[in-house]
Amino acid sequence: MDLLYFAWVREAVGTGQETVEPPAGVETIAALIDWLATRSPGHAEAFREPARLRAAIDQQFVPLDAALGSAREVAIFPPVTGG
Amino acid sequence: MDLLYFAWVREAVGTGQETVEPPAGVETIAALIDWLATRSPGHAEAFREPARLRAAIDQQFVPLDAALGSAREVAIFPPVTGG
Amino acid sequence: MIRVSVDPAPIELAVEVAALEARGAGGVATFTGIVRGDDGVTALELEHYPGMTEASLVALAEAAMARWDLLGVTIVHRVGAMAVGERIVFLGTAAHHRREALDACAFLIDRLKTDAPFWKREHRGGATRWVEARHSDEAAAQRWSGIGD
Amino acid sequence: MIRVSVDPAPIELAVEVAALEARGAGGVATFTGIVRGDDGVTALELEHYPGMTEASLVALAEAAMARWDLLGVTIVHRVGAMAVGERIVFLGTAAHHRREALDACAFLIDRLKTDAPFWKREHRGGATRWVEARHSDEAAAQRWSGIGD
Repeated sequence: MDLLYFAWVREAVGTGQETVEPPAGVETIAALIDWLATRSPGHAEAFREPARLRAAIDQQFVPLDAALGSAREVAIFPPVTGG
Repeated sequence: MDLLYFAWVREAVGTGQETVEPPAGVETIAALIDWLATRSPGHAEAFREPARLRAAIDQQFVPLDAALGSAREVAIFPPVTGG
Repeated sequence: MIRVSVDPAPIELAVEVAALEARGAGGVATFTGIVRGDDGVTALELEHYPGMTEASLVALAEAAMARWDLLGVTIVHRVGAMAVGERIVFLGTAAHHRREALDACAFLIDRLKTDAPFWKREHRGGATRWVEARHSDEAAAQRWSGIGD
Repeated sequence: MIRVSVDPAPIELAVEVAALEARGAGGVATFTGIVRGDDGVTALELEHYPGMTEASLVALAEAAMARWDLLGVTIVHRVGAMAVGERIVFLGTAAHHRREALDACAFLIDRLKTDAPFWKREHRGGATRWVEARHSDEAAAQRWSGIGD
């Protein structure tokens, strides 16, 4: 699964992109976030407060309780601030 | 009293400006319109249907039943169509 | 800052927008009215009431400044003869908040339609016709009636 | 006609407006967002999600075309580094009726704020700070929810 990070999530993790294979049982964005938080101190910093995070699956915004299903690309980022 | 006419009112009267001295008893815009209609065939054409006319006294829009008072400049014209 | 202009020269949109953008606002909203060529119209003429026109546009701009938190209001109305595709009117507002800029811009065009002494005459080849006022314009202007107006 | 652009180059407002005016509409409404220098901000950076950004702006433009009778929708968003006073975003709509153009323009900016993956970082001298999303933006976007949307 390809992961993309943006804004301060990207900065905290230390990269904008990584490929991971989450273990069985990680079936939602929320579970993915909890699992990612365990991968490094930077990940822990980025994923400590899921309420501050938003996500997209295959370039569509989804709520954090969305099932990963057969997602190819998952993006995690702060609430958007364009315009 | 200076009168100004615009758009098709001006064209029907044949001038955009004239100075008149209405007789005693002509105390409102509506009465002025009725009196003006008697002044020439062009005036009659212009002032035949008061419902199609709007007016301003000293450059402020007023309803047709407004008193002329001490008006210096009275304008009569169709409903505005700018913008 | 209020800028009002009634001018037979073509409207210089880029210049007007640049002046609004220079007000230091976060947002600029504009509305531009353009001479439509459909319906057989070949040209348009705008007559107005010199003196009252400018005063009514300044009053309109001041009403917008009083009602919304604006850094700038621009109203430019062309008069005289103009061709299809040319700009008739430009309204622009500058504000820190987008809602203020957009609402004020809508207010300006709705009110200008009923409150400023302009009259349009359409040319269709050799024929001319004074444009009739529309009841929908009265209704649109009424939308903005109320306290503080 | 829909035009969407996400570009690090400065936004050419006159070019964008001219393209909308050329659609033959009676009115063109625009909203331009500008980098504000108050509050100590010296520069702004815009990060985005390539691919998803363009798709979300096209979807937004299509939603506006479906909801209002429009002849053209333009959405241009700048990305990368920009200075105070420069344009961040330009939204423009062309329509026969002013209400359609103005409402659609307000819709575009409200929805863009919540529906397009951009992130702003402010520079204040040497310090940088990611801008926090505002609840008022969510509320503004909700205003447009409903049937046919």
